[in-house]
Amino acid sequence: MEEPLIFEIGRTDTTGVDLDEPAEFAPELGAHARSAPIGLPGLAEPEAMRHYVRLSRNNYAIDSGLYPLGSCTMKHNPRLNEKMARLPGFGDIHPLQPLSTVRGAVELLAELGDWLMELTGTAAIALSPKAGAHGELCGMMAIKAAHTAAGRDPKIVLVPDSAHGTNPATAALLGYRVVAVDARDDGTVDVAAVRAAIAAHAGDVAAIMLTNPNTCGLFERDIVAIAEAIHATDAYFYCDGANFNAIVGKARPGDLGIDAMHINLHKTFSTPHGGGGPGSGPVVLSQRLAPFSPLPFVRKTADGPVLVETEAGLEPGERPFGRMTAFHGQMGMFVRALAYMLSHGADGLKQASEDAVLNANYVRVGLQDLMSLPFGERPCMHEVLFDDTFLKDTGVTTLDFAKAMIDEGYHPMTMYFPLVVHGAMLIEPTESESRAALDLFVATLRDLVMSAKRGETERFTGAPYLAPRRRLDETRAARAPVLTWTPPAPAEVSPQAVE
Amino acid sequence: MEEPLIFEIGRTDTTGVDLDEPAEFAPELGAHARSAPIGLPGLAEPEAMRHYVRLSRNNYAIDSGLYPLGSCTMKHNPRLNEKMARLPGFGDIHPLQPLSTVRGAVELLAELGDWLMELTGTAAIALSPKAGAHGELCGMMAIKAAHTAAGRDPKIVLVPDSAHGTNPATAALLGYRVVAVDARDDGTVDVAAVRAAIAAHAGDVAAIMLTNPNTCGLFERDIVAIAEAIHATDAYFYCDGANFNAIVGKARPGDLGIDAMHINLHKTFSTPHGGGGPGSGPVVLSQRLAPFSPLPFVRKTADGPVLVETEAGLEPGERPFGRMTAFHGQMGMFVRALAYMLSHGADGLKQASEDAVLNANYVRVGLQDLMSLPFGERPCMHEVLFDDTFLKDTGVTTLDFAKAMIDEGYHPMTMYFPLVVHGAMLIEPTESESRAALDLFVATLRDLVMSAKRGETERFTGAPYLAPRRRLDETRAARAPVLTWTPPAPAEVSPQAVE
Amino acid sequence: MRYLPLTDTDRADMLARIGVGSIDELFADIPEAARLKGLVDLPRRKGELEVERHLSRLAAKNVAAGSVPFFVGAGAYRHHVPATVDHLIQRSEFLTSYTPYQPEITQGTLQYLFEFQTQVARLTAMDVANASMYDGSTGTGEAVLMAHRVTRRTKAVLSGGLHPQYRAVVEGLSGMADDTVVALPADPTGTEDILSRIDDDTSCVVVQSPSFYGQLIDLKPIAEKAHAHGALLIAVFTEVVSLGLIEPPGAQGADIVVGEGQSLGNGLTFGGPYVGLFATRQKYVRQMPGRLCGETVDAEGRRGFVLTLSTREQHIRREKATSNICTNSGLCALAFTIHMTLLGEAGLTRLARINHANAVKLKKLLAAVPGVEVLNSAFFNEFAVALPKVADHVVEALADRGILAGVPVSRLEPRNKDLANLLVVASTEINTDEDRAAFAAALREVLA
Amino acid sequence: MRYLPLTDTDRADMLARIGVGSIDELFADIPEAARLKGLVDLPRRKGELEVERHLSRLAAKNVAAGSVPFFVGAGAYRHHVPATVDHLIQRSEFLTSYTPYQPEITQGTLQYLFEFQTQVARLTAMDVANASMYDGSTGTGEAVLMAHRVTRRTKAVLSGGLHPQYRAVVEGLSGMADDTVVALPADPTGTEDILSRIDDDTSCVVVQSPSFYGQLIDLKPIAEKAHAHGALLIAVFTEVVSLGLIEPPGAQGADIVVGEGQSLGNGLTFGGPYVGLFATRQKYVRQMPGRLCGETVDAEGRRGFVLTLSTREQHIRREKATSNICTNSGLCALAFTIHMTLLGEAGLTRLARINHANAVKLKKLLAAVPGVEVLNSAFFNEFAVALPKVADHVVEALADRGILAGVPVSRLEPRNKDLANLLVVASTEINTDEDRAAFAAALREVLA
Repeated sequence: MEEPLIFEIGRTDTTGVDLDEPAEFAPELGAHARSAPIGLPGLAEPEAMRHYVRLSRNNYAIDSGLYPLGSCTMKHNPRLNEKMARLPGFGDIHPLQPLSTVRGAVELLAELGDWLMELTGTAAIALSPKAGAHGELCGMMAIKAAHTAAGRDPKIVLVPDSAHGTNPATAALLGYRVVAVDARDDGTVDVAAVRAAIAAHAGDVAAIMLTNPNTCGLFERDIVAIAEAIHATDAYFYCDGANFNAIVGKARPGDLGIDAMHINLHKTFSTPHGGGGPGSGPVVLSQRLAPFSPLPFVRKTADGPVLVETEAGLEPGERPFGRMTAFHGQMGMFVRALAYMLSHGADGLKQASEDAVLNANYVRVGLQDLMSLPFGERPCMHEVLFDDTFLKDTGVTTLDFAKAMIDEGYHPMTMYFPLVVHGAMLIEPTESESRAALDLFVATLRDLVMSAKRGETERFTGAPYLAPRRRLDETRAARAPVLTWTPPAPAEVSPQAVE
Repeated sequence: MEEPLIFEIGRTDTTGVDLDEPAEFAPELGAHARSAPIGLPGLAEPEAMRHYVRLSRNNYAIDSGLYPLGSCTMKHNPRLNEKMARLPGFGDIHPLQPLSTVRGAVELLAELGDWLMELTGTAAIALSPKAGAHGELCGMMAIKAAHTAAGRDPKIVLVPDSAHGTNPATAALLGYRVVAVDARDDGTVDVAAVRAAIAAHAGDVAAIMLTNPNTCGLFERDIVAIAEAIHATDAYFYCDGANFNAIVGKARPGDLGIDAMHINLHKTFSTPHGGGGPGSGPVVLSQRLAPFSPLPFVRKTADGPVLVETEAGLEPGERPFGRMTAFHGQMGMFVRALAYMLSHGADGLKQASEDAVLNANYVRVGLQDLMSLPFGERPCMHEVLFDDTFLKDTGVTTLDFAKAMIDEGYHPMTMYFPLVVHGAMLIEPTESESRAALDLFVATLRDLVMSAKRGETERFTGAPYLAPRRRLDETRAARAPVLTWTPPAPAEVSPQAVE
Repeated sequence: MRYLPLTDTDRADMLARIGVGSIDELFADIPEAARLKGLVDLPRRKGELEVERHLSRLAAKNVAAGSVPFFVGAGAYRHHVPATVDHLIQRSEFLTSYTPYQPEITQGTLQYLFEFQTQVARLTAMDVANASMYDGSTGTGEAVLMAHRVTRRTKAVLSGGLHPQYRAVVEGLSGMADDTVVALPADPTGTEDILSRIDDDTSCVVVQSPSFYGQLIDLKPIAEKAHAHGALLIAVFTEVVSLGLIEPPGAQGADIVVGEGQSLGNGLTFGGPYVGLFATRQKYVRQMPGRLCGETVDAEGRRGFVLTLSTREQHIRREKATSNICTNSGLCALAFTIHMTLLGEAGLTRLARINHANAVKLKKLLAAVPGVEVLNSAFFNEFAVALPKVADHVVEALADRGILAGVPVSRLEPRNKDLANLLVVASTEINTDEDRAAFAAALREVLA
Repeated sequence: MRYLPLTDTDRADMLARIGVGSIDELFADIPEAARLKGLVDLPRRKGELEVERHLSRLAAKNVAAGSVPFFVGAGAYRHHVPATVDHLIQRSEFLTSYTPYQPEITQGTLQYLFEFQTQVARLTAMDVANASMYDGSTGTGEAVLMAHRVTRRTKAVLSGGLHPQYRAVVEGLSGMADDTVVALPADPTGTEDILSRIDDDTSCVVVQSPSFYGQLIDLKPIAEKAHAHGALLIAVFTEVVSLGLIEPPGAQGADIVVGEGQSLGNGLTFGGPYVGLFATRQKYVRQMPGRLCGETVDAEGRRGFVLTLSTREQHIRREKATSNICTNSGLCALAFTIHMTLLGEAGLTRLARINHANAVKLKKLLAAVPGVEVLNSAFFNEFAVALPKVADHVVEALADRGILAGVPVSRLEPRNKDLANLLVVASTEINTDEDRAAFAAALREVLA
């Protein structure tokens, strides 16, 4: 059944909420009262329920199937965490009610921070960033503030081509010039290239932004040497923590020399993706960057943790660069992430990383004879990257292959990212999948590969056939964007048809 | 995707619950320790989540579509009610914790009872019955107790053929002999037939069990005369309240002369059907039957309502016939039903009945020219009954027609019930449907009728085509019942195949 | 009204289409005198916020079990239910679906019922189980009626260890049907002589283990004696978690097993809704009450499930049905099944061990309180203690100290003065050492 | 571990299949020295019950807004959210779905985003809206950057009525990018002379109405002056319910409208996650930040929705993107849209009238307290009062009396001593007459 838009079924005089008109209404709005209707349709509660339930049934979800989106980490979202976030003591407290009435909330911020700093081996944390990219911005702002404080004004940020798009975008937002550093044939960054770039821009390098494990699913094995080179030129090492989930409990980024790293709580610590957000991107900082951590932050005192909200509350040595957002960050996500960490514990978090890596390698060996590994048959971390060499001469593209997966009941893997290999397919099964689920997934992909090689092209080029929609015309959408609903033009009516 | 059974995917050593072995374990079980494994598979939490989410997606639900099951009343289930039932003060209290610690719960029982007695115009209520049929049993037990108390022992219960099967089954359970009373051509009970039956079994009639509005969707217009005839022979009038939802706020059964009536809270007051339960079937009682109301009951006192649980607590005139169940009834359903009643109020409940009747008649007039009304084109109550005359010579049965509705995105109506018309189709849209939803439903059914008349037989006889399953073989299921899963017999293996 | 999609315009248009002048014309069959002219004498509609306020005020007058040290059992048990369970049972497709009479579009419900039946059969070591009863007590009543059908006899013998309210349910039903019930006196220690009460008129013997008082009972000799006289053994339990640790009734010769399933997946909710478990031998399946889900195939040969053997049921057989039961406890059965699936055998047996270990700890603590005597030699997570004072008063005094200490037997057996000082206490996995220590200390204080 | 389906047997088998001897071989690229040998210094895993205990203990140390008379606003508002909203956003298919990059199997998300965009555009009377920002404050920062791109200028003028933390966000971002920010002094009464600060270098003027202090501001003259100088007007609001009653920014000439959408569908949750609303004129759409959902057709010509104009975004344009933003606030946007759909225009406008009426009632009560002065001439559901004492202390004293009374301006503007006695208070539909009377009485007491 097709489900219309609310604008096509709702009416502005229908409401699904029972409210009584105020007994007295003597407005004090000055001359500001609304002068025209809004045009917002309403639905009675049963209609609204059905509308959104039906919409939901057109969505794929981790709860209903394997979701192997590389670098996006679609893992199980425990409902315990949802329950905890909805405790009135967390869900129903105002960010600006007296601090004496939110002591438990501040304790939670402190406890979450302690876990994240211990897991990353770092000295400070900024909890407030609202998402991963916001965390990147926060980390790079701390770096810029540190340079400014030291009287420096370097202009260059080094970013490898395999980076997420947010990395260069963030650097650019702060006025930095982005310089690419090359990767080696094995998919990792070449420390020599880093040194060369530093030399080429002597004294003008502010930072390097590196994802580790990188977006090819590989651990940057020269990371310590890279950090040393960066530090030697008074620059900072920003690590994109999107893939931190591969190494939690196995290694600590702080021990590897990073100065700042955001943590996507939704990727590593299972807060739900929610169809595209909300995220949460706390940033851990090295000792060198700690003083610049933005407001608000939690200060540990003998009387317990204290929330520092303004510059008036600072103590010597605290030099926050400013504020990333109103209020204190994504509390709802903090509760969920802490519930996840408490549930796993030190042992469970390590096991989860190991299982994530084990599952990815299991998929790798299950497919590597039929699909093509751009960097050879070597172990990967939590995700395995294939390129489209294996589709050569089949008439099937990465996009086609991905869409055909939909008809087999799977969400496609990440496609065409990273940019450094041709027709990339980045598969991250996560630790949430059972061996049986992986076996079925591998068997299905093997079948698809054989089908492509047999020349059953239309199975791919026309896919998906079994989804709520066939392939959608994205070009048309972008050419003359229709971003809001407008009523259809009244049909031409002949005079006779008018009653 | 096909979803296997947990027995096919789970393992007895897998668990989705983290529990630590007790530090000390010195059992005091005597000789009663279990001696053999149980054979219960477990699933990790992500696997369990996916399994049950996938199963759910094979279900039709009121939240996803119109569910026109006559006499079953699939109306909107407000989530406010779910939220209220889960308040710890209701959801997390034990039935036997001290009464001093559950005063609010007892107040709720009293308040719910007051609403139901006021809406029905009755003098007493037994809240504890667990479902509608259990309520029938309760009401009939009260009637039997009243006869016994009066030194009578009548053996006959009058039941019209249009009754729900539970009515004769209940009477039989208590040792009564069921005697049918005929209906008139217009689908309602003939008061003359009642009088004749009473005369034929002079002094031996214990009660009549009548559904009103009846299962043909008609109000028993001679109900007062029937009640008078029954009362004149010292018998009682049991009313099956399954269809009370048609007349809430429009008429009170007590005013019509009934002595006992169960109320299906899930039908009339929107507690969710939950795939077949739990139900809740409080029974209202007339003044004559009030003394016999079973334990426990709520007694109003100057200090507030008191829960009377045992015979030791009785006061003069209270003569409960016994106890229907352990504890106090379906508290979880009581909270939901009261939330529903508070939300509607006297005005909303009346409006809901009117809308239910209006919607049913709107469907009736939308279809009566194409489908066949067994009792003519007269107004119905909350449900409209068609028979299969309109399918004559099409090769399509009521069952086929119902199954074809599935392919159009609808749950079928109630089929082959009541038994008094041929190939019955009983449609109850409920007040939860919008006019637009009814228009679409009527249009769809009209299209199906035309299709049947055009001879497109295979659209019906093979239906459903688009459901998770095609038509299921019920005969096979009943012939050699497979009621539990057993592991498949090991395949014969040749010696070579054994590693 | 937020739940009613029709607007006044709709209503007017629809009445016109129907061809009546007013809504009341559609209600014309109601006798004029009985038609309500205005509104019933009840409050007008309320918004969500007001309803929440009203009900929250009532809820706040109750002491939630989770807010205090809690040791109340006696037929309903507080266990920790994983958050996943409550999330899943609230899925629209489970919550707002009807009885699966149209199997093609209710395979979700049918498949979990099939899983439920298999889990219950395995837990109890019986051949078959039904798709659930209302609860344990009504299930026990149905079991006795079923035994009468099977044996064509009408006398039931009830152990003195049976939950008193279960006994009352059986007595009520049997009394009305003119059947005979022989109920033995209260038996806190499990030492009654039930064997001598079984004779050739006996249809069934009903024995609960763990008993209402917590005592574990050896069912084998009772089954043997019953079978020797052509009678059936109906084994009852109220704490299904016990089956993770103790010998199942099916392995002891029971013919029908009835239990309360609330402990798994379902909260306390003041006594309902709960879920009755009902299992029996293959040979009696056609005498079973309640819904049954069975395996079959569809027109394309794919496995599927349907409600089956409905010729036993009231909607087909009417007055000849095996029971008048119609509803089962579907959603509670789903909660049970999901919780059971999360636990698996490994989790259930561990949960049972924790429960037992906690009860043993509590027993030691309470037994050390002067004047307190523990009555049971073998128990699971619950036992009876004799106090030197009237138990009812002690429980109230402990409640005033913020401890919910158990059930005074006099609450259910007020007329038996011998039981006035007895208290039944339970300790599940929810209790901490601190909870138990607080209980023992407060009891010491109250008894001093 | 309950979340990990692999067993030790699986792990061993899988390692063998992979062809490595141990899991650590797969981590061999990590420099030996940095590899953790044992476990990090953190607690071991906990069962659900223990996690619940731990977190419930923390939660219990906070005073939930719903448990007391509550008048705190200043950028986040407590409204009643229908139970349906929270139920629906927890549907697995919404909660556990990713960004809809594969539109064929995420039409559910895409369609509600399209509904959301349309609702926001209509509420604000603008042409287009995006699929949401993190929140109002970061949205305001993005709006300023967008204005710079449109005007190719770099000076933003901020009204003194802008939420101080929004101002801080803009200042932080602009400061880092070497742009200019002219922030006017705090303006509780809405009487600042902002027109004179607009010149030909001005990229944008940022004005909040209702202001942080609750004052309604006439945006028309500001828009006219801004446009005359080639600058944009960015209109900000933190209370979206106000748009049910007051003239929308789009009707007053705003070029970009940014707002906090938390009030509809979303709880307080200590400040996040919230949902930023972002709307603009059609002509600026390609300079907008954030995700956009657009209508299109599929291969069979059926209407469908996709994320579109992604050439503005970082994953395509990288350092040339309009923003580094990647995530939106999808689930919060869904909550907003469902709540808005339940309200409809009839409900929203009534809700707005109730809010305003309640604030007017509160204003009268507080103004009658000796020494208290209400500063605003025109307001929606929030206003500023000058107290005869330091507001911070008064609020603490009221909190001790169980009343959460509003936000002392000094909490956000601690260095401006002129503001030390100012308090911002809000009254929404959740407040009863009793709540307000209790507030006024307690205030009278504290000030006496």
